[in-house]
Amino acid sequence: MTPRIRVALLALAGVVLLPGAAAVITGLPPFGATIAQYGERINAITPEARHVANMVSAINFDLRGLDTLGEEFMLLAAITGTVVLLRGRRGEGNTERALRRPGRAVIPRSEAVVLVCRIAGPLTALFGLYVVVHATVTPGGGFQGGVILASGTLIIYLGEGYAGWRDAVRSHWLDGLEGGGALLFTLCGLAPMLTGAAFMQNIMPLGTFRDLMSGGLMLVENLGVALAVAGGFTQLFLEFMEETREADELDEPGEESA
Amino acid sequence: MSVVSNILPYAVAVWLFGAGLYGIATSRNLIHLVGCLGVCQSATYVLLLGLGYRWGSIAPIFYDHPPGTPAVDPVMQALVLTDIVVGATLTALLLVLTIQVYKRSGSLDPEKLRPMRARQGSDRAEGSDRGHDGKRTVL
Amino acid sequence: MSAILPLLFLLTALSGTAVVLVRDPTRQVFVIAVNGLVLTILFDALQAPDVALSELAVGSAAVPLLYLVALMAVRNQLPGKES
Amino acid sequence: MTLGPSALLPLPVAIPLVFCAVMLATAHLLPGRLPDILATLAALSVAILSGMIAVHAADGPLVYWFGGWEPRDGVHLGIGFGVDAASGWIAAFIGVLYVLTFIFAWGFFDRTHGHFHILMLLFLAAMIGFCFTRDMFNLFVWFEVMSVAAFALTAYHLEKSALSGAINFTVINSLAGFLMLGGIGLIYAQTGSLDFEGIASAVGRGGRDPVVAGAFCLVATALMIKGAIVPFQFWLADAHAVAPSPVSVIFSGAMVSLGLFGLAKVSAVVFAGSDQVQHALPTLLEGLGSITAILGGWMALLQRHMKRMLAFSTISHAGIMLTALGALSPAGTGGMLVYVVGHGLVKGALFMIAGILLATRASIDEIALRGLGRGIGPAGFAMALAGLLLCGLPIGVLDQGTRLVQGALWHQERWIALAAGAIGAGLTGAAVLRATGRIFLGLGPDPGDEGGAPSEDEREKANRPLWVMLGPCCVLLAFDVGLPASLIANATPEAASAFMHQPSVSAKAEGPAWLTWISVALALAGAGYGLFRTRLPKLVIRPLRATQSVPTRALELLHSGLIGDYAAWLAIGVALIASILAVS
Repeated sequence: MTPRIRVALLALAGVVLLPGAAAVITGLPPFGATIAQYGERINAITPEARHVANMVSAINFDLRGLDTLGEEFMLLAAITGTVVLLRGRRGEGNTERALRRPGRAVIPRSEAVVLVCRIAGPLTALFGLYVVVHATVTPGGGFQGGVILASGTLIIYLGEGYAGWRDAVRSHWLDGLEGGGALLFTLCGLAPMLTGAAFMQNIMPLGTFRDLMSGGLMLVENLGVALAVAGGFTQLFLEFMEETREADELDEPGEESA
Repeated sequence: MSVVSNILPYAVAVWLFGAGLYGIATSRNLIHLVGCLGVCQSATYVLLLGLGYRWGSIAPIFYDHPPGTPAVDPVMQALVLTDIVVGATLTALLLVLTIQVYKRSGSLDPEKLRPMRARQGSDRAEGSDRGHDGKRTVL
Repeated sequence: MSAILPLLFLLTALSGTAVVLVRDPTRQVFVIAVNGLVLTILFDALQAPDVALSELAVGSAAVPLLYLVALMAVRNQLPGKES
Repeated sequence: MTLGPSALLPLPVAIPLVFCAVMLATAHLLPGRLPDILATLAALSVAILSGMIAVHAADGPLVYWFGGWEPRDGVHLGIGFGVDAASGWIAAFIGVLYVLTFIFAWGFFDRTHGHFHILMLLFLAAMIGFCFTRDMFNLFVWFEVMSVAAFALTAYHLEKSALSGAINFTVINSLAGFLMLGGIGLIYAQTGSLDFEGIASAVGRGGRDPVVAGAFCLVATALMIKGAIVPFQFWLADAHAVAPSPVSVIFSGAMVSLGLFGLAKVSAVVFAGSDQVQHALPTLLEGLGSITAILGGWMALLQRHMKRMLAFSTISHAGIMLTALGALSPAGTGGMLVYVVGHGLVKGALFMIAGILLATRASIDEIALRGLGRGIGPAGFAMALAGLLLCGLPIGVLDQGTRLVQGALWHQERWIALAAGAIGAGLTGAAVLRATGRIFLGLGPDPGDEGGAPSEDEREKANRPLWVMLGPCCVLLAFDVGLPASLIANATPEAASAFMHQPSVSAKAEGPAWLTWISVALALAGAGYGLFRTRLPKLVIRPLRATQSVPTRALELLHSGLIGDYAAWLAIGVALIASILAVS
């Protein structure tokens, strides 16, 4: 099929679908007019029932915690898949140390860059932690904070160079973080069952409304998500970065011993 | 104005999906194609959050406002959060596949990648899987 | 308020279209990052700060970074050299 | 609070997840065979638990509310699992399939620190969640987990064709996910609920509503993409043919039919109250299903790459399942559910045989393998049996499903669907039998040089003992042939009614016995023609050739392998479904 026929087919489908889409859009409630009963109900009862201020976190970790469990393992599947697909070529042996880039001079970093990175790194980590622990009161949570934490480790890369980064970040530890976080989350689901409650039922003390320590079991689940996401995304970055390395190494097979 | 703003978010969602699909159908570079897929996905974000919005409501976080203040739909936001994770995982996986495809075939053009089709030199046994040869011998 | 939201929606449509139309991946990466930012602003205006924060971290930082690294990996590679 | 058998419901999902997390956290510590053992144990426990759940669910559907969030004042607050007997048995079947696949794959993936097993277990957990859930968005979450695990597994071999197949698979199925999410957003905004029952009651009250129809269009498209229905079938052959054999077993045996299982559930439960949807369904499902059945069978016959041939046969059988759904009756749906199990058993066995050939003969090309299968006679016998079962040999679970489906269609006088199903089954059977004859008996013309040498690239882990691979395959076939027919016949009508949330009807009809024999005859004739064509007089061959060449050429052109084409067909498919919905 030539691209022209393809676009013609798409256009044809578009023309056929247009009246349908128009009917659906006009059948929907006008934008901003009303919200669904389910959401309204959650806004009404959750602050009292679970002592948390952030409804989105309450849904993610309590009311619809199973979705988040699935989401966490989706992330785990994607990262495991990435590792398998990228390492399959490199071989497992190469993953432990940084591959070098022979033939390219390492540009010495200026003192200023190193200094800035040494300040920015901990600050980013601090911000990530802040976002993680405030899950139940303000916007943010384990997922967002975890991604920020993982990005923070990249600042080590900027400041200390690739080898320094690889020294600080070990693949095994990341596996442990990722798997451990996911395990913690799953156990948060299973543990309440031992007491006769439902899967993921919030049986811990709920704390005070608007307090950092509010939400009971949600706090543990949030921690699990943060660990899994921070470990997972760092692993992702690491595997991707390694890919740019290997390319150079293969350009000059003579120095493969690196 | 009001008629436009009543349906605008939904129309934008439809537009984004269509644009992304057009990009996928005509893309000549796999990395570009992954970007287009991201556009298709952003259509779902816009649609869901548009459906969950209500004029004059606060964010569903009762920190500065007391519980009971009209707030927008938190469920839609939770759904979009999950959706964003889906998007990140898909992008990562597709980019990995793209990198590996490039290493294998030296090309990023989807038009040149035909799974199980063209003769692939040493990669495959003599005689292609493609129909014309296959038909003569198989059927 | 009521004027800002429609404008933001239009901007989203525009930046999304731009991602499709910029066909050179090296430039597309930046458009993708901008698109992520626009979405972040839109989400914030739609009273979804949680989603906006995720989109900021993922859509305009982590994902464009992955694109950049992928581009680097592809560019560093001599095509077809590895068997 | 929730004690009793309902308390079992979260376990088949949670147990594989715990195994995954532990295996990942300790990935580098795990010694050699431990991942194999752990994964098999996890799958076994899932199978047993699901079986127990299914037994308990026979008295009435089990419901479980996560987090203890039971509905209050008619509003469903949390996520629920709702399991009827049929869903439970399907989950148990999936568990058994995984156990046997893990045994088949014993030692297949040596140096991967258990990563393969982690992905497979996630895949398993997602499938069980997909079967059990009664929440629209949760369905989407498991749908996506399933997809993501599948994408990574497809490309496992990292060959060029594996990678491009995986890319096509990923892009098309991602689009499916987006469409599904869009549909869920629409239906949620319109009905204010995400729970199946909540949506169903709101839909029932609503009357004719374009939003509901639009939501159904999007969700149905997504599930049909998973189920590889024409015109969304293109990704399947690309992906199934290149995935590692143990993964292909799961893909064809469970994943594709689960898409249709989801469609059955959604259309029978969630959208039961929408007259517009219910009026459109028979035309839609019968039409698309019939085309799919015949197209898949025809394409299967044209392949010489065995896994690709099996992949197209899966498409054909997915079409037959869809026509069964089109009957919209408990009889048809019950037949379809039995068919899912039977087809999974037989097709899983066939993919295992393909894996055995890859491992011991280092090729998957039918022509190149001619006569090379003589050393592994038992595999040939199993393959012949599987081929016969596939086209309708009247024994076993698959045959029982076929009869139920045909009975339902016969009752409603859907001759097109009946004919398409018989022809599709016959064609796929012909393809398998022809390959059996050529590979294991050395029949057919000598290809000479054209066969070519087997390539090292395709070899799959040769150093495994034959019995480890052949054993699970034979167990699958034994399950298909040996499961007592009376058990299924007694349980099916009630299970199907409970599955569709309809009052149970006892009357069940079977199709005429000669119909399955037609398929068998067609398969034998097709296989014979493929193998002994050269011995037939020219007078017969020439007109036959002429009728083949044009449609064949056209079909080959359509299956171009280009992702852009697939995207265009996807749009056409959505438009088609939307127009059928619009006119009904």
